Amino acid sequence: MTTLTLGKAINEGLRRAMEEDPKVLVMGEDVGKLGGVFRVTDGLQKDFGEDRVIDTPLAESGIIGTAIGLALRGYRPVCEIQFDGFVFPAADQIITQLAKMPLRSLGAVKLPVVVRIPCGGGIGAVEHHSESPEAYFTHTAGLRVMACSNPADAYTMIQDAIRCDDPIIFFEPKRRYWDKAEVDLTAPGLPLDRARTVRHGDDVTLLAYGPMVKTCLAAATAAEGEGRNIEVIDLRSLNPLDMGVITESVQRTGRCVVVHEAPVFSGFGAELAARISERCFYHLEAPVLRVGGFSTPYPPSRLEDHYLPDLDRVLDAVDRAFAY
Amino acid sequence: MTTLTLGKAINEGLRRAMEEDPKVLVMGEDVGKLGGVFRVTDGLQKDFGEDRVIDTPLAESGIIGTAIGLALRGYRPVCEIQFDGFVFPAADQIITQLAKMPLRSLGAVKLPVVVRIPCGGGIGAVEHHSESPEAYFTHTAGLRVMACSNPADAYTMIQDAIRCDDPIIFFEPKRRYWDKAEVDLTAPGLPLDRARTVRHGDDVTLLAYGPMVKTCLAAATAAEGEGRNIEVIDLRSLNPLDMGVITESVQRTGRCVVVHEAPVFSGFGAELAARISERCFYHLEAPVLRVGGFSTPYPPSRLEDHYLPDLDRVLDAVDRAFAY
Amino acid sequence: MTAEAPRGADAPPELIQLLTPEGERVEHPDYDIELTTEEVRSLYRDLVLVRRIDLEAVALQRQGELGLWASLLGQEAAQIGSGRALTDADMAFPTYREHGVAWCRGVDPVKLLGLFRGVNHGGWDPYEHNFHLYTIVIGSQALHAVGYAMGVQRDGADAATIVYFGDGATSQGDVNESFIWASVFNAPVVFFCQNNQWAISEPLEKQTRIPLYKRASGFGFPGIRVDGNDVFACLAVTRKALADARNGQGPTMIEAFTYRMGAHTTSDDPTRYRVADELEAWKLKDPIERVKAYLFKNQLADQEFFDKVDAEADALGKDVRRRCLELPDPGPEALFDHVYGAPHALVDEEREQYFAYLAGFEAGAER
Amino acid sequence: MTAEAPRGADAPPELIQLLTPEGERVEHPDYDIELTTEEVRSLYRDLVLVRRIDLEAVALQRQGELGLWASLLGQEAAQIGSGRALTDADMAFPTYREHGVAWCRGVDPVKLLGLFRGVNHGGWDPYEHNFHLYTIVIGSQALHAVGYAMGVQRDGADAATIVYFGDGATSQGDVNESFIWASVFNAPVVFFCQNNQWAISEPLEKQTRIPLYKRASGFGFPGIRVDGNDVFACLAVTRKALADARNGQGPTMIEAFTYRMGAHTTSDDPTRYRVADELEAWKLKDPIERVKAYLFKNQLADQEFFDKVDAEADALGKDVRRRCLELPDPGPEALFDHVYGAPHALVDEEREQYFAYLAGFEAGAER
Ligand SMILES: Cc1ncc(C[n+]2csc(CCOP(=O)(O)OP(=O)(O)O)c2C)c(N)n1
Ligand SMILES: Cc1ncc(C[n+]2csc(CCOP(=O)(O)OP(=O)(O)O)c2C)c(N)n1
Ligand SMILES: [Mg+2]
Ligand SMILES: [Mg+2]
Repeated sequence: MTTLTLGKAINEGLRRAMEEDPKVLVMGEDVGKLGGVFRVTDGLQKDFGEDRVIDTPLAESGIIGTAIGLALRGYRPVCEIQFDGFVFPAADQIITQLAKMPLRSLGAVKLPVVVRIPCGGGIGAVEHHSESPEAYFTHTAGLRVMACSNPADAYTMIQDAIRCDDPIIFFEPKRRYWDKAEVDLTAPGLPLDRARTVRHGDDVTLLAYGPMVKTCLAAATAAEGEGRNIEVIDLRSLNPLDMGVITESVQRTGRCVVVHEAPVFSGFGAELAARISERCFYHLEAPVLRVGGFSTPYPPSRLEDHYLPDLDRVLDAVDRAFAY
Repeated sequence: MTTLTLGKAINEGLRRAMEEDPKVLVMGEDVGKLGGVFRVTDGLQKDFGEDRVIDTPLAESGIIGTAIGLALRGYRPVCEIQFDGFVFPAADQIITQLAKMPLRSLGAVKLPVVVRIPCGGGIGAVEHHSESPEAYFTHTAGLRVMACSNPADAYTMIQDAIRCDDPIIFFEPKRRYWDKAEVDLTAPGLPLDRARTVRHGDDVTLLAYGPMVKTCLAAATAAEGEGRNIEVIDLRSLNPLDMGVITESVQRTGRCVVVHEAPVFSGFGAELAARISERCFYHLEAPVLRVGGFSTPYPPSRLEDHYLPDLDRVLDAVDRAFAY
Repeated sequence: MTAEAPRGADAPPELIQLLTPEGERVEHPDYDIELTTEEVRSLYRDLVLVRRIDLEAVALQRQGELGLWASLLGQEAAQIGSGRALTDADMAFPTYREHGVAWCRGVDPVKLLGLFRGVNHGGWDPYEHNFHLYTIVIGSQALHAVGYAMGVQRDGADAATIVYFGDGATSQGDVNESFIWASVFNAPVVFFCQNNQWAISEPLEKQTRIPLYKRASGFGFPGIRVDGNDVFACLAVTRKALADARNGQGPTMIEAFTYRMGAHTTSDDPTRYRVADELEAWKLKDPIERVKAYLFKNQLADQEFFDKVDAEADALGKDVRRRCLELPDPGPEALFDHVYGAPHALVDEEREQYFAYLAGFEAGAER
Repeated sequence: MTAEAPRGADAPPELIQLLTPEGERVEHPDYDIELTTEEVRSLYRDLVLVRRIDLEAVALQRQGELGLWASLLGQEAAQIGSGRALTDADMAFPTYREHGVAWCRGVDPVKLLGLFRGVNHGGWDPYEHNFHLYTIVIGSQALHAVGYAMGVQRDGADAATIVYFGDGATSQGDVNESFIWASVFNAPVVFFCQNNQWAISEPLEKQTRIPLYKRASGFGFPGIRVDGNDVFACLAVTRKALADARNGQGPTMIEAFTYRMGAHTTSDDPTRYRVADELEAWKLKDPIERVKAYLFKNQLADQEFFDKVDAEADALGKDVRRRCLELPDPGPEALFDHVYGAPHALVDEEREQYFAYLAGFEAGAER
């Protein structure tokens, strides 16, 4: 067991993947000498060279487009989008090409491209640096979407993502990059499409992913005092969903609150709520409630504490779920 | 009253708007001499000149980006995206600029830009010509999203959209362009954020927009024979939603089926289902069911009848709703 | 071979030409080429055959057998010239109109029809003939090609990559970004722009105010304009650019100056936006006629040869037609197959539900 | 004024320079400029004041009063020279680093701090001083500027548009598309690229293999490289380009060859990727020192003048600091205001719910 921050755990995972398979490349803006603005690729260019850790021109469409080309040639590129808000120039390459080319080729083409996106708010940043764009990708058939929440998962999930032959959007909770935990560098992780119940409880199910898992765990701990026994599920995979774990839990607890940072309206929580409402119709004692961002652009940092779901807003939703 | 196709109704609406306000511009690929690949802008360049009906270079980001600049200078550009699948190169300009600049300026800047998108399938087209990308935009705070379904609405809605000071994504159901109906060229339409109950019924509510409204009406007619009284609501505005009309109906009928062409997973129907499940929790006799595309890229045209919701799939969902 | 000056009087001076519209060979200091009689006859045959395939496809569309067709009429020389310059190891990234290049690569023409018939979105194996899938989103393949070329570079392989796009595509951000990547990484790639003067209804002036080949210089690599209706010149220029790419000289942009003789696609009506005179003027520069004239004048082929090629073309057309009609319609399982490589719970679930629905539906119908 | 040859020996030959790093005036056949003593003194004052504002902002960030700051250190001449070339009617589209241009436009420096302090995303009225909002998404403003210029063109107004971006931005599709639009529509726009040699940690070679100003020629309009640390040259070159734009001559691209003397932003640590020598070499080309030397050598200003400007700078710095600390924090209503212009049911509902929540929360806290 080694103590690692989440950022360093991904760095270690990338390193393992690169050692394991010479076809694995890392590419993006400032990923080389600088090691990325969050240092997630720190030291990789020094050890694997400029041909495998590529500082690219400043253009996200170019990054994903050339990564597709490299994948067509047999490489396994791991692209970094510097911040969540800068993925949109690459939207076309991701949505019309990366996601759809395997089907277009009737399976002749595999595109094992991983798009790493540091996401979410809470670090006091300026505009475009705190977005949670997962819903744009969960709705895009052909992509897998993953979100890690802790160092141990981050370490195995990034490696599993790289090993997978499908294109994957890989969200990293940027404000948790500095969170530390013990990581077993030899143990395999859960399969990449599995959810994990990170806290057991029978009264209500909290569904979260990425940065909100920690928030939900804190809420669950706080609620213990009030005698409420909260179950927390870390989804890990947003597309596909691990519906087995989710429905088992909600059918048992009868109540569910979904938490994410992205705006609630038409956000990924809507899919969770809709799906659970259908699957657990006879079990629900209250509607599935959603806690998330407002239907407004992410605010300036002095307002982000209002915008971001926190322990209180999660517990408020739990209370409301119990009020039914 | 005049008989117009849906396409011609939009053409007339554009013409009126251009006559009314010299600041209104039309721009896009092939919108000038050709009048657009669907002829929706037919004749406008001839009558209003090349300065107001602009054939642009072939680049969607450029179209939206320069439209923003024109709007900053006081113009009211109406941009055509030639087909739904080609909106993604413009995603960044729409999501990070068009949607967010008014807030960024604390209201000093208004961006009355309308982005017209012929959408949906059913015309036997090749890849990227049959997409339903509405969920990418309903989730983007700062945008309004509208979808017209019939000639009369199309005529007033396009004018109202142009008059509105907010940026609007305006979906046009391409396979209904040739549908004809009587249009009163003088009567005002419903306010742009209102839904319309297009068929009254008390047994179940069908929610639809754009091309699926006609499909739902056909389903409702067919179900009449079986003694089922189906209410059909045409949402017209997807963001914001007219929740008053929706909840009144579902609370009355106790059953709801949402229908759209886009993939169900993380699609706009999820928001409808989640929101209704919450607002109508005690009234629902069955979960809100969703009928839509599969979680696969839009298929080749010989398969689109399998992919697209049709009368039978809608009625199947209605049956399932009654089975609860 | 004569050393006469080009007679295509209205051809822009910077145009590289080795064969005039009248079938006269002209020399060029940088791009001369030696072709055996067999080679010229073979090029002629290619030109005729791909035009015939194209004609058949248009007819198939008119008869409702294809949903759409994007004709290459007029662009045969650009495609056969550049396509024949490729080695087996080279990789080509087409748009949706490169039926002639596909032919050179050895792709069965019937495979091209699938997309237009609506039975698949492409569906050939790009690795089989090193011919990538057709790409409909304008310009996006340019980045794929450059990335692929960067891979070739990393592999140390003796191969080049060629990417095709139109005049309209040069306005897309992706194409310009691909120029930057290619230049910065010195990627072994050739940008082959078929300037057919039109992007649907928009004339070239809506995309640029200077000749397109000059774009390359702004990115730091050579741009060349070649007579796109001259198969010799297209072959020579592309061969050189590919060799440069393989030899570590980096990218080249080739602008093949040509003309879209037909409609944009079978859905298009060009009479709405262009005058008939233009077409007439370009007919005089037909890419096939000039090779025929050259062969004839120089007595490199006789009527028997031309007749044989025509007969072969007719047989090919018939064969393409027959096999097009035989293309199987996909079943609903094709909706769900190949969306992902690894098992995917959501797609599996939807497949299962839909097949259950279909089964119930049939059961119901039987009652 | 002397006619000496430029002494910046390592300056690339194509660089337009009117004032050497040593403070010697040089003439240029195309871009000479007459400046009164008052004008030169005023430019000097601008340079010193904006450097001081920048310094204060860096200090404010270090002390936790700003979340971030993007320093203009080293780029003062490029910004003041170009900024002073603008007329009131001209419109400027900045990136996030054009504090010097903002100063020229008359924007209160404290207004610039809001974004970096996190109290708003910009928040000045772009029409008040014809200075658009800061844009963080690299390159996207280039299209806005061209669109705006197309509007100016339609209005028949006597005005030009200038857009700023960095060397890194030249790789973005949007910037290249903006070149195409500007060229095709002959828009009255000036592209002002501050090539400060770095895009965060990436040196210029990652964006281009030829000088950036040459990019323009590929799109059919002139590109010029100017010594970005020479305020006279920046003024002269920009003035000419703006005049050309106003006179219907269309776009120009100006590459101001300069250097980012500080970190990319206060979050950045440039020691990880660049050597100290480079900075030292550029210090010798400091944009302020050379104007000071010129004024001094030519006895156009004395120590008293320099002291006065320094004192004014200090006072300005203090004032900026004081008013920065007074910037009010937004209340939660600011989350919901201005998202839409017209009433919007969803935002209204969420506002209401959130205020009810806050109220309940406070009520609860009171218990
Ligand atoms: C991104 C995108 N936008 C729009 C279209 C619609 N479209 C298809 S072909 C075409 C014109 C292409 O012109 P050009 O690049 O010159 O190629 P050509 O068809 O002339 O060979 C357009 C606008 C598209 N396919 N992709
Ligand atoms: C679309 C986009 N991608 C990435 C970033 C992150 N980023 C901010 S500044 C910067 C470098 C910009 O370099 P340059 O254009 O040279 O401007 P400079 O900062 O040197 O003035 C990057 C990559 C961004 N802001 N926008
Ligand atoms: Mg063309
Ligand atoms: Mg820079």
